Amino acid sequence: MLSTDICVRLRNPTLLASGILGISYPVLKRVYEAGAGAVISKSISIEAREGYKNPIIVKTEHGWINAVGLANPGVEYFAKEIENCDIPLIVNLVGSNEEEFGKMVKILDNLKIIAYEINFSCPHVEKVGLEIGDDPELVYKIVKKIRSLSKKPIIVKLGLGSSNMIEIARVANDGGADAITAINTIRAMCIDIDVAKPILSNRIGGLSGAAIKPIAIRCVYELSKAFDIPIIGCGGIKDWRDAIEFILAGASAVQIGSAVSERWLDIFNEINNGIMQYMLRKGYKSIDEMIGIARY
Amino acid sequence: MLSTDICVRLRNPTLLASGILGISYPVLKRVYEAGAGAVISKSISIEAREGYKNPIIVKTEHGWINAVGLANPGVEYFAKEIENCDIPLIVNLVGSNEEEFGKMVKILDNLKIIAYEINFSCPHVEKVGLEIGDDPELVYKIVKKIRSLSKKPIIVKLGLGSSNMIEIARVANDGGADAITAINTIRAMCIDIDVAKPILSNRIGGLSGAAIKPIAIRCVYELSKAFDIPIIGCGGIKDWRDAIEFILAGASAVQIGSAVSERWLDIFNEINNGIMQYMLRKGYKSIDEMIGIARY
Amino acid sequence: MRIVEIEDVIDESPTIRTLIFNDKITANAKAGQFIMVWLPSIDELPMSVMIPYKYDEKLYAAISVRKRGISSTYLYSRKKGDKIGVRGPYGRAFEIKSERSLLVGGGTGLVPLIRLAKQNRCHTLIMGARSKDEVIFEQLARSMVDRVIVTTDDGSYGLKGFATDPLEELLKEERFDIIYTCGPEKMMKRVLEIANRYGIEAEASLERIMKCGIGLCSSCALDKYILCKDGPVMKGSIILGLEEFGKCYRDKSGQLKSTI
Amino acid sequence: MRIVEIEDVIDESPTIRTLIFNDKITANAKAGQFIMVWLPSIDELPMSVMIPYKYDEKLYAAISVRKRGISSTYLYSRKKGDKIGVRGPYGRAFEIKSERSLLVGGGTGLVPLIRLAKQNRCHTLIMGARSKDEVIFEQLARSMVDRVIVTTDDGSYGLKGFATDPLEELLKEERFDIIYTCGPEKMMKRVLEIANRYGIEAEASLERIMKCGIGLCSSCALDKYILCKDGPVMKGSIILGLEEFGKCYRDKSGQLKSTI
Ligand SMILES: Cc1cc2nc3c(=O)[nH]c(=O)nc-3n(C[C@H](O)[C@H](O)[C@H](O)COP(=O)(O)OP(=O)(O)OC[C@H]3O[C@@H](n4cnc5c(N)ncnc54)[C@H](O)[C@@H]3O)c2cc1C
Ligand SMILES: Cc1cc2nc3c(=O)[nH]c(=O)nc-3n(C[C@H](O)[C@H](O)[C@H](O)COP(=O)(O)OP(=O)(O)OC[C@H]3O[C@@H](n4cnc5c(N)ncnc54)[C@H](O)[C@@H]3O)c2cc1C
Ligand SMILES: Cc1cc2nc3c(=O)[nH]c(=O)nc-3n(C[C@H](O)[C@H](O)[C@H](O)COP(=O)(O)O)c2cc1C
Ligand SMILES: Cc1cc2nc3c(=O)[nH]c(=O)nc-3n(C[C@H](O)[C@H](O)[C@H](O)COP(=O)(O)O)c2cc1C
Ligand code: FES
Ligand code: FES
Repeated sequence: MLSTDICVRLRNPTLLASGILGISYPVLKRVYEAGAGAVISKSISIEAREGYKNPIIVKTEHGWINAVGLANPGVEYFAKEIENCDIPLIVNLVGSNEEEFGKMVKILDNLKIIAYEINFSCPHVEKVGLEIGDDPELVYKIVKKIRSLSKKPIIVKLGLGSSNMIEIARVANDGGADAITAINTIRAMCIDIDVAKPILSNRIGGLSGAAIKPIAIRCVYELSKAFDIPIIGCGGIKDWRDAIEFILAGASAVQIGSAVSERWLDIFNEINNGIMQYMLRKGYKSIDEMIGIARY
Repeated sequence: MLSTDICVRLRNPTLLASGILGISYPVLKRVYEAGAGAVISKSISIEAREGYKNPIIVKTEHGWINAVGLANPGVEYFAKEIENCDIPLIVNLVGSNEEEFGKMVKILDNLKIIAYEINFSCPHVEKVGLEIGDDPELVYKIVKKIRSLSKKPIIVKLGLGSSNMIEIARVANDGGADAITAINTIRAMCIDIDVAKPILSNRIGGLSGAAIKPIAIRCVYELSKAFDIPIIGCGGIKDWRDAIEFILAGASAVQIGSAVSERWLDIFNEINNGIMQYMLRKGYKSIDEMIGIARY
Repeated sequence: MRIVEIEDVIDESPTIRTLIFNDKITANAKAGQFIMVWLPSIDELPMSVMIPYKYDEKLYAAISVRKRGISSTYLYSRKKGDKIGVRGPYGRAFEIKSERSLLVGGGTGLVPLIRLAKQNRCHTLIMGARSKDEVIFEQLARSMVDRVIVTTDDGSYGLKGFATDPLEELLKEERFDIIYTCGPEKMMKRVLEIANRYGIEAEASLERIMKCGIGLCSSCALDKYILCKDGPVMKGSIILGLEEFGKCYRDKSGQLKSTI
Repeated sequence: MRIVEIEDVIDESPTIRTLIFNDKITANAKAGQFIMVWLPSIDELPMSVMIPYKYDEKLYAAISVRKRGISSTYLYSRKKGDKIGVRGPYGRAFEIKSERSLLVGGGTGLVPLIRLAKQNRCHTLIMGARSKDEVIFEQLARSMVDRVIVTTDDGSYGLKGFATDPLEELLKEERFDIIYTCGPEKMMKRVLEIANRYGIEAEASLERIMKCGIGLCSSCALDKYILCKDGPVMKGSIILGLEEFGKCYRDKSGQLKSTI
């Protein structure tokens, strides 16, 4: 009843968002066992990255702002970390150009991972993420390169950059992307007025949590109107109501990020149960029937 | 102690944001008398606009989403509305091209208004606002045109569009803009999951309120680092703490929008008092001393 | 936005119906406050809060709608089981005084007065209608108010004439401490002028176009007042000093248009 | 983030200082929980919550920091009147049991044990230090715990040897229901193994790199556990089954590095 399709069939529509508990395989496996439909790794880069100095996150009134700085063990190490992967794992990749992505895919493609998610939208690290995602030509080249090297589904993860999201989605789609995740965090900042300093060591970070949900809903709505490929909604989901809102807006599945911090790993089962109750109440038999119906 | 400069000296740094109570002169005057440092009109267009059908606003968990549709009586009518203006009033203008702006400025320029604010950032009306604000060439032409017709300060109001805010600010500055307001609402949507429909008649609207504050703080910070002209902060301010955060980020003044709905007209005095207490506690003698100090 | 189901529909007249729904928050509304009623995909309209007849007043509320244009007719046609959205209650209510009060209302303007009479003992209610057909809430009113006087323009029921006719007569003979009124603006104007003439405190619940309902859009501006915040109920003494009252209103673009 | 002012500084040893501040929320921390301490423009570090000595325990809390690298040395050097930021308390605390308990700690690992002893009657505390200089909290401990045993590696004070030496001796002779430990990972490992051997329940408060402190970044991952959420206090029976405990930790990039 809860199963859904994002170019690969999932047992339910709730995914662990990238960057949340996504570095250690035993932890990823535990999250899957706790109820997630699939799990996504932290963004992996060609070399290991320590990330920014602390503080890397600050809770604001209605969300969180983080600048982890893409800390990750690098692709070679991570390939070993997940070599015995036996869960539906999507590996999220970040890089600066098509060569880097090509190298990473070559290292990973023989592993039992179910898809790639390409982070075109990290808002707080230079020369990767959004800076790439704002360049249509580069997005096209990168997706095309990965497509040429792998048969696995490619999901592109978009955010609010200095470009038109629909246009970037279009070139990604042209390059061979199979699905779109929207959205990543939004560039933001928090200053403590008592000490008159930005809190994050990187000063600027990305806003996640309830604050960004209405923006993410709008993006999913616009993308799902414009494209026929699956859209994966992400941004501010903390309960089944939020998840349903994304599905009605046009999402085939949803990702849960910062809210994991508050509800912990039960959140996946809680949301899935809530969705199921809603479907029973409304008479829906499959997630499919609900996707995008707020459009009509 | 509270006076500040945004190319024109104001008695205090709290302005009424555009679109809030900004159509009737008696109401604008009342807001000024209630304590605002200056008031800004609703966006005025060349022709009268009825705006969208209801619902035009919806309260979400952490903000509001509105799609008023730029309802306004048109420039000729509004010029009569404010003909006896004797308060510091800034007229906000919206239009599609430099001719429209030129016509409006000619009609308004003899009135006793203290500045123009150009809305390059309304996120939910086609062919005006953001669609213009995303086009650097057009922004340049419009500001240049107004500059050629008027000696009054020109404030450009920017938002999160599909372009680089710093670049748009730069061309506006090149064209002759004297100050920048950041930010307008952010394109967003709210779907009611019970009836499975978007709530706003226009489906998509602009998110305001506390949700967008961290994003607005970041924009003010980036703009004030990049430019020497006054930045006016706007987005999610509901108390003196928020106002101070904007000032520390680099704002010379702030605008209060949706929060007026909750604290009503007392909000201006409340925020001004709070700022004054803070200054006394911290030993600041003028707003000037505080502007942008979180940058260092 | 709260989605509620219509649980009962009551025909009040050939053009007015009362829709009853379960909503604790609206049930708490004070007399004179209004809610914004969302008709998904159609419109959103301000409506005064009505009492829920036999339903539990702590849990239920109602609206009484007259079919006029497209949206009100759509709302009027909602049936038991249909869903509408509500937000609010908003605005300033009647100030309740435990004194000898006189209520004067017409049409759906009676709605807040009925709620007032329910929440507070009221002495006399004068209700005006065009004709017998359009007399509403009479039974209800009689069960709550000490004295009810009905007028019809055409004399087809009750006294012939306007609601303001018996008002003058009563004031000549009896002492009242406060007058509450709601109905067509012209009627309210006359009521307030009469009250003023007799030196009696008065409050009226006014109407203007309401878009946001929460003091942001200024579509409900009336002179320097914002009706959804400073009203809809305002003091007669203030209202009579307004330039726009009884003369003009702001249209959807914000231009002042004559009400005549 | 809550900004607090340091109101008192206490030298515990040549390298360890206790900083006391007023913060109701931290004052409510359970023994074993930690806070994230923000040093504006410098860093943010996890710190166990200490008791505030003579200050009101309902309003005050403290941290005891050893100067090591740049950030901890910066924190160590804060003076009365300086401001730091705190968030939390976070994590799983010691489970308080009203049984005969044995505490074994070393260095700043004594911090959560001191808080535990304050909140709950504890029978015996064994505290280990390298030398006499580094013995901390002794007076404090003696005022709260029935019996305090001090060991130093070099024998310059108390018993010569490691804290685990008297532990074995005691367990041979006396009955304890639970052992709580915090300190260097090697020490904790030995304590847990001994507890296990004697069939006694045990809990240990562990350390890993903590960036977010709230279960998001996974920098504190230890096998399948996330220490800021599932810990820092974990059950001995679980800890002893972990592959990484006592052997390796994740560095800032997430790579497993040997602790030896
Ligand atoms: C405080 C208040 C309380 C009210 N209480 C009641 C009540 O209890 N019962 C009742 O029947 N009516 C009430 N009204 C009037 C009601 O809101 C509508 O104005 C009326 O029903 C006419 O609606 P319509 O769609 O048929 O209008 P039309 O005459 O067809 O007008 C055209 C369009 O204008 C818009 N419109 C018209 N009036 C308003 C308005 N006041 N605010 C916003 N948009 C409007 C609608 O979009 C409408 O579709 C109240 C109005 C106010 C301001
Ligand atoms: C739950 C918990 C409780 C703790 N309680 C105490 C206590 O009560 N007293 C005490 O003195 N110490 C405590 N620590 C250790 C403390 O957080 C630091 O690790 C220690 O002070 C070393 O800091 P440094 O900056 O001198 O490190 P260095 O050895 O100089 O390390 C280099 C950098 O790595 C980072 N770093 C080092 N350790 C950590 C860490 N654990 N988490 C995040 N970043 C780190 C810092 O940015 C540091 O600047 C605790 C640690 C944890 C996890
Ligand atoms: C601490 C943290 C780290 C994140 N790291 C990544 C990352 O490495 N790659 C990525 O694509 N997104 C990353 N994100 C973004 C999330 O995957 C998600 O898009 C965003 O947080 C919005 O969802 P939420 O509101 O549910 O948190 C991170 C978010 C947080 C809070
Ligand atoms: C109901 C409403 C109407 C608005 N109308 C306008 C407008 O006409 N022109 C404009 O430039 N901004 C308009 N705005 C945006 C505000 O001026 C302000 O930039 C935004 O709401 C963010 O500030 P806030 O969070 O304090 O509300 C409007 C906002 C609201 C809520
Ligand atoms: S209806 Fe918008 S201000 Fe009153
Ligand atoms: S410190 Fe980030 S998950 Fe524990």
